[in-house]
Amino acid sequence: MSPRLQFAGISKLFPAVRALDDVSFSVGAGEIHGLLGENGAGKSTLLRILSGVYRPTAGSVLIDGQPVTLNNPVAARAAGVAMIHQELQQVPRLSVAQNMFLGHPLTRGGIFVARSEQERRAAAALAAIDPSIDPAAPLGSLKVAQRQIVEIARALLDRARIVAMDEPTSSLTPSEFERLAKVIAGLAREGVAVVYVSHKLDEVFGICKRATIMRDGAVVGSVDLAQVSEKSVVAMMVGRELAQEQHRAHATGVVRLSVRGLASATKVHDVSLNLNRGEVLGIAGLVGSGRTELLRLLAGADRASSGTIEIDGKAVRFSGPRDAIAAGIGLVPEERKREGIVPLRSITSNMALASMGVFAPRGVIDHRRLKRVAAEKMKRVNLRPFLLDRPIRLFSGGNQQKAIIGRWLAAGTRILLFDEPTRGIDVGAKAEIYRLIEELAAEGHSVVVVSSELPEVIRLADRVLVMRDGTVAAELDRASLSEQAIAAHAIPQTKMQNGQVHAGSSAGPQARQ
Amino acid sequence: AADLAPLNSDTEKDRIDWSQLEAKFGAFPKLPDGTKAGAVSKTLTNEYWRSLGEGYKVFGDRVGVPVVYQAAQSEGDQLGQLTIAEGLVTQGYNVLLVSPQTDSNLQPIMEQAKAANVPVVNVNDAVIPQAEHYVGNVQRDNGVRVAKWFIKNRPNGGKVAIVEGQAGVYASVQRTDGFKTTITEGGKFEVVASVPGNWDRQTSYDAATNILQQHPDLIGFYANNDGMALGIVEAVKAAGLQDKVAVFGTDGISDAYASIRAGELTGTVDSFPVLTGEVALETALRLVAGQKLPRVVATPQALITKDNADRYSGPDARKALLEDAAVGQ
Amino acid sequence: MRDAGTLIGLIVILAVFGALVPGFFAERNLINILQQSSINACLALGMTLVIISGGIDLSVGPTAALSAVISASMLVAGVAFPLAIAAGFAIGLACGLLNGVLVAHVGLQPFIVTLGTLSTYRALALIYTGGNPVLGLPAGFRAIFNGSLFGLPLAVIIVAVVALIAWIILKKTPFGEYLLAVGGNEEAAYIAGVPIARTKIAAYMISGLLAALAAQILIGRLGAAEPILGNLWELDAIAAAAIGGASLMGGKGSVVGTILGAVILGTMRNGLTLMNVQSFYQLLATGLIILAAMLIDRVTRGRG
Amino acid sequence: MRDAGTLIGLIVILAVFGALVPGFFAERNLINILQQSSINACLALGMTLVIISGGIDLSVGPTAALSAVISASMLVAGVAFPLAIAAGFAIGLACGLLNGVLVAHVGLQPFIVTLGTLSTYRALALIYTGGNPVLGLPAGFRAIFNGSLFGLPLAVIIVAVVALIAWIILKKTPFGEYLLAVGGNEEAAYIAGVPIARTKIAAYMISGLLAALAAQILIGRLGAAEPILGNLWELDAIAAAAIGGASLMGGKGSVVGTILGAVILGTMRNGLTLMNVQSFYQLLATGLIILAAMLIDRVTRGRG
Ligand SMILES: Nc1ncnc2c1ncn2[C@@H]1O[C@H](COP(=O)(O)OP(=O)(O)OP(=O)(O)O)[C@@H](O)[C@H]1O
Ligand SMILES: Nc1ncnc2c1ncn2[C@@H]1O[C@H](COP(=O)(O)OP(=O)(O)OP(=O)(O)O)[C@@H](O)[C@H]1O
Ligand SMILES: [Mg+2]
Ligand SMILES: [Mg+2]
Repeated sequence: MSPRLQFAGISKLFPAVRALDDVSFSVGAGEIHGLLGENGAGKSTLLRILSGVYRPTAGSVLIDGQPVTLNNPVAARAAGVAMIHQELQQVPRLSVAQNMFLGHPLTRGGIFVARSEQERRAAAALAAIDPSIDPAAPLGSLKVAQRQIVEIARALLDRARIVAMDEPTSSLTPSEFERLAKVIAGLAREGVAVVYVSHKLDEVFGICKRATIMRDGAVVGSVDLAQVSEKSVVAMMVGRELAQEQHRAHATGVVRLSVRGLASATKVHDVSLNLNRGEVLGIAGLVGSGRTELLRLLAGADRASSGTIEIDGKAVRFSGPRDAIAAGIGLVPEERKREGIVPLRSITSNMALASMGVFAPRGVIDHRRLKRVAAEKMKRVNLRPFLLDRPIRLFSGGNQQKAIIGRWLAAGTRILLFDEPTRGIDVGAKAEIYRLIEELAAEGHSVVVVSSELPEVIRLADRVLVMRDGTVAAELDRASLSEQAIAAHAIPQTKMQNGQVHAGSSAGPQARQ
Repeated sequence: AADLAPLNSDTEKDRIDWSQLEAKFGAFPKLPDGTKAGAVSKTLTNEYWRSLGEGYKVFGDRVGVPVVYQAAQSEGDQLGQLTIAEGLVTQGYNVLLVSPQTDSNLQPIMEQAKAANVPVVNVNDAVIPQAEHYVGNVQRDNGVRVAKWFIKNRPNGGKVAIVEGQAGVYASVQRTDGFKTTITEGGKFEVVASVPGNWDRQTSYDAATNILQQHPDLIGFYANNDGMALGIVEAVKAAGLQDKVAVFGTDGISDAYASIRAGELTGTVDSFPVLTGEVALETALRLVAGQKLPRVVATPQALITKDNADRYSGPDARKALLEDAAVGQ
Repeated sequence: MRDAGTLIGLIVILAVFGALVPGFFAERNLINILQQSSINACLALGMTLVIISGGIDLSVGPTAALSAVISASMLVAGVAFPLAIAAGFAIGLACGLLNGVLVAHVGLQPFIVTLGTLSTYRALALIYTGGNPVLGLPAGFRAIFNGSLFGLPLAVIIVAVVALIAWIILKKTPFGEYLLAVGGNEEAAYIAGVPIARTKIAAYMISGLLAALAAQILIGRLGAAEPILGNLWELDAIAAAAIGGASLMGGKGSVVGTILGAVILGTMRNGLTLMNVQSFYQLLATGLIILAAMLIDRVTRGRG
Repeated sequence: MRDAGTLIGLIVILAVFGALVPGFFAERNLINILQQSSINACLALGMTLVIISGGIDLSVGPTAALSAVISASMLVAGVAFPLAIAAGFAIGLACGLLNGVLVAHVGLQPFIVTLGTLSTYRALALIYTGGNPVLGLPAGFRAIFNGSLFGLPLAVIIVAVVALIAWIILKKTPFGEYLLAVGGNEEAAYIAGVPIARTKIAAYMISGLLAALAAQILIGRLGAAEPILGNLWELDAIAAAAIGGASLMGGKGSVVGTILGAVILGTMRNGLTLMNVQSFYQLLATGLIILAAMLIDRVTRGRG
């Protein structure tokens, strides 16, 4: 019997880039197949071909042995393919249910949208992962994690023969992933072929039997995950062994940033913290615990309603990010596409945006110097492909992130605030970013890392603050640092008592009961 | 209104010259108490229409009738003008004087006013076919008069050019046609260009520059209004051809007179808006008083050049025009 | 309610004129305001759909003119009313189709496409008529659009029905969702399988159709069709939609808001005229009231 | 080169007119074309910066008019040239400032803000002059803008210098980067410390300043300042910028492209006049050429 899904010699050329080069592998019915590779390896491009968004330059896709023409998303859907895209593909002003049925709404008499029926079915599909999401709410009112769940639920509605998932869990917590894993297993039992892309190797090892590994647009090999170690898979992905690095502390006793009683109008209450020179401060907490908001206050992006901030003993007030940048603070934001990049502009321009004063000392930009610095910083962050004049929108997420980090390196920032720095970023780049953060600390920078991945926090932080309901619930130093300790402080007591550790929807009022 | 033939103000037989009003219908009659008049014209951004309003006011003051004078916001604003006119009908004026943007945009007013038993006088320019009363000059005649000047003063003929107003506007079409037809009759003149100036000084300047460059032997321009003519004058000066090229405008605004006196603009066809306004209000009020007047009251116009500019401006203009009328010009 | 800001704006303006102008609230005058707003409202509804889809239609005036002169010359030539009206509508649809195809299939910017067709359609109307108005429309035809029902002018009722249909389209049909999706996030809409091109083209065609309807109402009222009819209509229609909360970035707009916007503009013209405000000051008031309406909307609606 | 498409469009149009109109390529005529394009080019440069920042400025014409009548009446009253010119520029800056503040600080939509100020500024110009043109500008003043240098009209040289400055601003200064960033992704620009409000306000102020400059050039040429000057300038300026590759969605635009766009429009008008094309057909040609220029650009530039 022919496999459910087969890629046969797929190549894809973009102007100046060969994104895919003769990719062939297949996925059987009922199989959950991992697809692994570094940023820019071509995973998304392959899945976008499968879902009809791109057309391959060469090669074909076969379903149940039959070649299929996937000229557009509608054709792909008709062929039984459902896809969860890496970038959220949603219309904020429409409701959750309208988004889920977008393009193929249920109708009454073929004329009117059957809203209540849509909402009923949407609720049923959402129930498996997060029943708290209201299908009638405008999608724009949801948090990123919830929006991602909507995206997943939408793919489940289709009763497809093939489900492609491109980083479906980049914003999800482990407990949400567990629910998703059950759903995926259910799909597999029904004979659906699932292609699963994730940079979280533990997830892939957890739910996939086999995985295909890509590098630079080509297949490196397919492996039986029961037979190989994570380490060897990583080696295949990056083409070399990654040394497992240990935490190294560079913290000094000199306080650089001191925050007292900081609060915002909405989510942050009475936060006090110190950050030392050379220190990496981790901030953990559940989704919605106010970490992003805290960073935005520190970066001057939102206005604090009360509290003080001192840098090197001097009180500062921020009326915008500009003031914070001038004081030496830079934010690497959580939503890269929305808050990070200027898509049409080059890597160089994106990098230089925060330090124009430096590159234009006499009002005119010194392009030679700018080029030199860009080349230097982008080498340091290991940009790939190394095309500094190419619009940033054409780069993979990981490389966009590197450019944003380069932005703050170029600006001479002393306090770096990372919000989920490795979301959607591969193991290789992850290791590079960890190394970068440590180097920065060693140079005397002070770093704050907000992350939902506890291993990441533990790997990087000299000290960890755990946030809960908008305030600091606990401070853990390295000696007392463990995933269990963090979780114990992060989860509201009521939930512990109910025994239902469910992070995804904990931002709402129930968390504050 | 169905029984009235559509009005052609230029050819209508049932007409009277303005100078004959008093002779034929007697001294100005007594009006009912509280008579008030409402007027709406095209736009106040053009001096012509402001002067018309001045005429209304002058005559209104003379006979003690308050006149409300409004105008649309621009020459293209057809519905805005209709709104204004409808407002005047509802406010209960005893007579309306309207200068419509186009031949039809104030049509509904005719019906509403008839229902409210208010006479309507169509004053100049566009002609409402159903209009029962029209006061104004003959648009076509503007162009004809300029053409006749050329025929008389440039007996050898030559190349001439026209700069038109907004495409499709009545006054523009008529004036252009009058000039073109008359000047080409004898076969001596050639209209080498007839291009849009859109009532705009700058557009006309550019058009004139291009035409002069292509036809350096051009002998004259005719522009559908004075603003455009003054733009052309500047282009002619910039090309250093002011002694060779005659430039004519239309309307007789004060700037045109100034330019004529300064020897720059060759001439304009003045249609005496202030006088027209006076005559129009007089006609309207005679109607209110119950007189039966001919359908068209013709107002004067004259070709103004440096030689006669003084005669037609200032306090004696009315006298001069009455003299002209007497000799039947 | 999302349109509260616009409603407050309207109420403020009504109150001001009511206080300043005696007889402003007379039934007759209120009907006048509705009638005078109806043509702009009709165009603004089509414009709202186009704006929601992320586009703009500057060519509504010339589309109306072309439709008007062609219908009118058929009527004058004795063609049956339904046929002549249908021809006018067909012209409107065709004009919209061309706009839509250039935007959706060729991928040109809506502003520029309709700026180009603005001149093109106007020129065609002028060439077709030689610049002359088409006069003498049959009384029977004029009666169709000139009548009244329950004391309301038929034009007002027709536009009210159009508004209701537009509201249903936007709120209740897949096409309405598609419009919001295409204007809100075109890439997401494409990936979800929304027929992008068809949706955009349909929006422009509806706009063209409503321009043609406005043209029929107007020539019924005027008894003549002119090739220069509809000058600057696009600005009023856009202003009405924007005052009503439509965002020119696409993805956002409201039928109720647009109707309120058109009535605000109509009320303002009516009130200023009744107050005999001189035209330069009327222009000033128009500008200031557009700004004020947007400010009120801004304050009541909050950011975004 | 990104502007190749626009250049090809220009070459095609030049070739067509060259073939049809004898003497089209005469030096004198080419200079005419440049001179006649210069005012639109001046405005279009400001418009380009505004469009890149994600906005639009519909008020350029009335801004120019207000600046023109105020400068002119000062000149006629005998004020020294530099002072009168400076006052005109100050008016342009002030008009731009108001637009910019309403857009950047109050957060209103640029289209609507400048639609409102379009009426407001025009009304102010009309009220200030009572609707009359200001005549009798001193010959000395006129000579400033009417002279020529190396055989080129001074107006052309001034605008060329302005274009060079605009090019430098866009390519070589932080402000240029800020404009592109604000128009390209405002949220990201904000986080990166770009002074959003100041950048937008500066763009509108430059647009107002260039409108004022255009006004000075024009009144120098015509010898009179009219309150109705600059009618529909905004459409020409937007057309030039768009033909030159600016995207009305913001974040994209080119100084060279805009200049080419303005010259395309100027060439067209010049060529059609020289061919003595009747006005209706000129209008038709204008519309078709705008569409054709966009199509050529589209084909040569490819998607996006
Ligand atoms: N539209 C495009 N135009 C040009 N190049 C593109 C385009 N889309 C992707 N690429 C390039 O193709 C390559 C593969 O990108 P792709 O997004 O498939 O990587 P990926 O494996 O999904 O990476 P990530 O893990 O970061 O999501 C990259 O070099 C990227 O820059
Ligand atoms: N001003 C805002 N406007 C819209 N959404 C916001 C705003 N601030 C925060 N959010 C959303 O609310 C979510 C919760 O933010 P918050 O800062 O409270 O939590 P967090 O701990 O950072 O959670 P997460 O893990 O999602 O980053 C964020 O993901 C963000 O998308
Ligand atoms: Mg990817
Ligand atoms: Mg967060």
